[in-house]
Amino acid sequence: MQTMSLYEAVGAALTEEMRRDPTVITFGEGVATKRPDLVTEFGALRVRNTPLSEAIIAGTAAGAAASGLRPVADLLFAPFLTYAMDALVNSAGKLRYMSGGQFRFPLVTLAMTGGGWCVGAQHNHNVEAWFVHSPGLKVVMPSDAADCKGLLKAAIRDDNPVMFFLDIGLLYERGPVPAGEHLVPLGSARVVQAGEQVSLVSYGKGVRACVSAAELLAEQGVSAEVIDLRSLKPLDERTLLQSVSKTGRLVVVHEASRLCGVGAEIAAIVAEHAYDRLKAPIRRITGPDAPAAASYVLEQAYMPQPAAIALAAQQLMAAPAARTLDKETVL
Amino acid sequence: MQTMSLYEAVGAALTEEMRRDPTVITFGEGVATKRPDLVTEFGALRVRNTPLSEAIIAGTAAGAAASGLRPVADLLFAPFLTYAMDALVNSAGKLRYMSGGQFRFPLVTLAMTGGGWCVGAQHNHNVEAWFVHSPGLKVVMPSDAADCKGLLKAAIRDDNPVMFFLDIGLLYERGPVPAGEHLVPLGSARVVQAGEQVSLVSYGKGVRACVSAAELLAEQGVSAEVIDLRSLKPLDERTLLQSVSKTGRLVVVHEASRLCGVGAEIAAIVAEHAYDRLKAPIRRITGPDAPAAASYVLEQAYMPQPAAIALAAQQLMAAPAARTLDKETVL
Amino acid sequence: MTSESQSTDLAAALASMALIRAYEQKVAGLAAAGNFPSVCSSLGQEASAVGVVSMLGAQDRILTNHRSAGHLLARGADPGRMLAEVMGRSDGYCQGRSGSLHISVAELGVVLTSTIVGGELSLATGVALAQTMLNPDAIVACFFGDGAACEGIFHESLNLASVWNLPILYVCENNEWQAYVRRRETMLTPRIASWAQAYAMPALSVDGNDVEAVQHAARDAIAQVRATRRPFLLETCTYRMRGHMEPDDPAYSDAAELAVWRTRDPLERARDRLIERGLLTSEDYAELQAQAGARIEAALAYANASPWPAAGELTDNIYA
Amino acid sequence: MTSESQSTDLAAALASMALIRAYEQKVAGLAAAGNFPSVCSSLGQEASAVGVVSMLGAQDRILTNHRSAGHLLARGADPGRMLAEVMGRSDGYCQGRSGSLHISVAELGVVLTSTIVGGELSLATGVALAQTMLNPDAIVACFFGDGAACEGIFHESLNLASVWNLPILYVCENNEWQAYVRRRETMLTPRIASWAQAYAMPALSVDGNDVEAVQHAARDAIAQVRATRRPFLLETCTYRMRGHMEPDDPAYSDAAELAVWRTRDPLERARDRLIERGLLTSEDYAELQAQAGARIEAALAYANASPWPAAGELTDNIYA
Ligand SMILES: Cc1ncc(C[n+]2csc(CCOP(=O)(O)OP(=O)(O)O)c2C)c(N)n1
Ligand SMILES: Cc1ncc(C[n+]2csc(CCOP(=O)(O)OP(=O)(O)O)c2C)c(N)n1
Ligand SMILES: [Mg+2]
Ligand SMILES: [Mg+2]
Repeated sequence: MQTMSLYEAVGAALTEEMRRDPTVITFGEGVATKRPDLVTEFGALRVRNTPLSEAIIAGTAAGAAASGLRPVADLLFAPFLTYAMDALVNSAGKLRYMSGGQFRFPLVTLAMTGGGWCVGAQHNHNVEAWFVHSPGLKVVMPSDAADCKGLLKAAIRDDNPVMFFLDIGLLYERGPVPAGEHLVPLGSARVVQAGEQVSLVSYGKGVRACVSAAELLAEQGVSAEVIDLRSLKPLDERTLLQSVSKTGRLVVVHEASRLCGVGAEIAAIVAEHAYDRLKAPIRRITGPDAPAAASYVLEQAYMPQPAAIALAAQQLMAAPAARTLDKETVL
Repeated sequence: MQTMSLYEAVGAALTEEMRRDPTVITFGEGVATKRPDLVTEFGALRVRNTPLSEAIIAGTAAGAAASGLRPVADLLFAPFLTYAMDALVNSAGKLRYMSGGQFRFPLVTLAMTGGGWCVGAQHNHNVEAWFVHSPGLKVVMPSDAADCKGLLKAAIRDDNPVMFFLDIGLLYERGPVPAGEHLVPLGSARVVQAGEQVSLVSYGKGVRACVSAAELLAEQGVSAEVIDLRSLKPLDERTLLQSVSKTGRLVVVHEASRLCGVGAEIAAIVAEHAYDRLKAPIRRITGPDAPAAASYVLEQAYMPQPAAIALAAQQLMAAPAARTLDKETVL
Repeated sequence: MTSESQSTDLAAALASMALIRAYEQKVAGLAAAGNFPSVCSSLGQEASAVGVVSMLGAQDRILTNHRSAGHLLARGADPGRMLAEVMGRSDGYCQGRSGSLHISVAELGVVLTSTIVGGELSLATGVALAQTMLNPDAIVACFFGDGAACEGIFHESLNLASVWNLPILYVCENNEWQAYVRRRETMLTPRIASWAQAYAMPALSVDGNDVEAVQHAARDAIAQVRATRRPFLLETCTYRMRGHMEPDDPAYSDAAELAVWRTRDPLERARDRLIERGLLTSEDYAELQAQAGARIEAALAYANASPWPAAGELTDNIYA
Repeated sequence: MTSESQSTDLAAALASMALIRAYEQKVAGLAAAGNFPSVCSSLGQEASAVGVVSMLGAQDRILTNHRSAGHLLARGADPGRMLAEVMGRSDGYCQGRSGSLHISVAELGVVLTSTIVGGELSLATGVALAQTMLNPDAIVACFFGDGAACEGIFHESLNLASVWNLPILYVCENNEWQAYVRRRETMLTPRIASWAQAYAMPALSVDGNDVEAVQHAARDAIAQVRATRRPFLLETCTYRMRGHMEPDDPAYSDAAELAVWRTRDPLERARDRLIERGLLTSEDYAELQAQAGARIEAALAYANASPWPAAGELTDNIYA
């Protein structure tokens, strides 16, 4: 299998989908400059640089998507989405519904997110939960190159607007990627590693932290299951609930701020639908409710660390298991 | 006590605070036209109409706040905030932190939200959770005129950016309002009605639905406690956890979409910190993950209804209480 | 042929304007009577809508906004389905989901109507880009207000359209009001057409209450857009004769200015000109009005008979 | 006196430019060597920064962006605290929270620096509004790039500033690049100054590599803003001599164009003019460069010695 970075996986997915379907186009600030291969193969009309105007980039993508094209718009860093919210939320997310189904919006928005480059909170801000909260959108965030390619290809083929977040810290990490028709359906989580006693659920680079935490836990004799959500909307509730039903313990992990984040949603789903399988409180290990600092030291401290995840899991192992034991005795 | 609508309560709070503090100013699209009394008393420099330019309205408010003024910017309907996100999220929410504390942003952003006017999803979209998720902001949403005045006065005096949401369905509802120095501190929930068996937690017009649901439940012999969060950030976790610790059952109610909404956060907090007091799953009764339709029938169906809340509570009463009973027996 | 210019038949334009007028008068009456949704009326702005829309080809696309009834009716929309939409009924063009503020009629090429001021400007570039790739005969007409011109998206949209050579006829309906704010409180230049210079875009201001003038300007502008595949900004100078939203709220309106603009009524001007030319009699005009009125009455009956959507359909059509 | 114009001493300007040059060269070297944060270099644009900033009064406010080192040093910022900030250390102006992209120094009136392109344009109006109410002697200088001029907020900011009579000197540093995109790919007019007409705002383009020309233009513009309490758009025409971000990536740069602009180096032009006027010798210049270099070396030593923030401070200064 070929090895490539997530950045290259994006290029591979774009190339394959643009070959397959002449309505796929891509544009953004510097897209043509940074992906000259695409310009060479597909021409300057399908691969474009844009002015520095995020709002019209997103609006153009939405308008084009509703008119028969499949645009992939690169909006660079997630905080720049603040300029593009109307087109994404009010147009792409709502106008299908509001028109009684007259339009569809097969568009993909790329944005980089998260820590790793010491560039501070106006480049590093994880806002995926905003879009999970907004109707009509899909939200995806891969944790490795293979998923990146497979999810992006699926996103481009999807008839709905997909927010595709790239974790900055992973962007140049290389990994094996299947060639050709490798599709990862939106809405399917991946059990990265099976385990029995606690479920560690995350996405993006949080997955790696969970895998490291699982190693720490294994050393301590605790069997952890690691789940990579991959798609935050639609969310694979089934895989989530199956895991927690088995383990009875849940630690949700993400770099985004805690309040109203994806971890809150995961916790709420479990507290509603797997309540009677829980053996301990639900724990969230997330970024703090703070802007991200540029300073390396603080940026590191901001991100969920394996040790903290493992500690949280250990605390759950020690939690009032009494309750569940009783129940198990009775039921 | 005087009786007034929430709309009038906003005017009363503005008048009192502008009298008290000459740095308080207010502007927005039509603010001067719609509040001629303020123009008469405070002059055209402190009460301004603006061009139709939400981004610069919010940016101007943020810049002025950091420079010694206390602006109250009216952005009309919540979906229009999509144009103003950079100034609110990237500037007002972050630049204090990112500058090492060099600036503060005493600014209030007003926005109407929710159903009631049959104007559809580009006017009716509850996005308060976006701002709860974003660092550095406060988020407030009153459920009656008295709180509206008291919270707005507190928000204007607060040295931080406050998103102040007005529930459209309540805007012209009248209620008693204390005259003069009536302040409701941000971050304090209100126990609207005490109860023993289930906690109904909400804000905005969801509070009224909860009160009605509590009446239905009382008829069925169930004692419900109703909590009005009032301030979504900071959130009064103490009042929340006290209530759930007492009742052991929680139904969270809001009109905003379910996924990553405030209800998810409430559920997650309780699942973490009051897990061992829970006697049943946590239920959310929320707006669907859909844009709001204009049609009266669909708009009504969108909003949480008392009957649905009461039914959810009843289901919790019937839920696997076994588990908790066991625990109570043992502990 | 798609790229031929449409005829500028004044009598047909007057009939179209009369239908819009009858529609808006009926809606205003219903709203004043209460228990009717809020509506942004285009009453008094009929010449701008008819003048531009009548010059477009069937293959062209139209984007409009909250004040859309004129554009829709001029394009041939059924007033019954429009009223049903306003009233939130199943037979509305958007199955009652839109209500009055964002009526799209894809089958007529009226697409992606948004009530977010500037929404049409944000989407028009993409619609036009798709036409250049998939439907190269078509151009896009994008209607927006003087208020929308103050939004940042105006700047971004016109700039991109110019840089990318997009075939868009931007139509700024300058009606001197932006909801509760006067246009002159919001900008220092009298004409928005002058703003097109920054984008090296041709532009023209036209008397927006003279339907013939609008037709001629639109015909030429459309021909230019078709020929050059480049954008054009046409400003139709008109006046908002009613409050921002029905029911009318005259509290903040300018009676003197209204009186002046009443003398410029687009229907009366077209009528008088046709009478002068011996092409119409007063009786003909009365008949035309009566026909328009009758059509709107029938439309209202249709809308009233249309069923409400079922609550069970609440989450239909979110995803494709 | 605050409203008096500042002196246009060319020798002082050259010294200021030499300090900026030394700073940017040092940073470029550190970044090229690796293990140093990314930095947007203002190397080659020194005349724009010094020319404008040297004409402002102490009471005036400055807003800048990601490419701010020139503005900060021209204003008298300590290169040690700047480097400490770039390196994420506690003694940085923002305690290491900002890093290189958004350095504010409130004590020098450099406020609300944002790296969101257009952020400065969004905030400048509010800063200016506050000055008119609280500090009426002061004006605001707002630096932004040709790229920022493409953002919608440019349009909204300039329009509001004009309608509200805000005392803002908008300074568009047109360096022909917008990250990885050429300016001419993004607009059809060669000069952004021409865009001010839409806002009835006076404007001027000036050779941005001639520090005297910039000083004279800025002095006059500032005087006009002070006198009229109205905004002015000054465009400084210059060139980005390095990649978008250090370490430099010359892959997409235009070697021919770079060569032309190298002949317009602002320091060399000021040096040659001073030598011509008999006010400087080559030795003086070498000495000046040496002093600047020494200051930057000392600054780097200071920054290197500055402690990292403690992880426990992670959530300080979120709320006031
Ligand atoms: C972004 C946004 N801001 C504010 C509004 C509220 N609003 C609806 S129409 C309108 C006035 C629009 O003025 P203009 O563009 O001139 O169009 P007109 O109504 O005069 O036809 C306003 C302020 C909105 N719908 N969207
Ligand atoms: C809203 C936004 N979009 C994109 C970026 C990424 N970015 C940073 S600087 C820059 C180029 C800015 O160009 P210009 O305004 O001309 O300033 P210059 O860098 O040339 O000084 C870009 C695209 C950003 N920081 N913010
Ligand atoms: Mg108008
Ligand atoms: Mg530039």
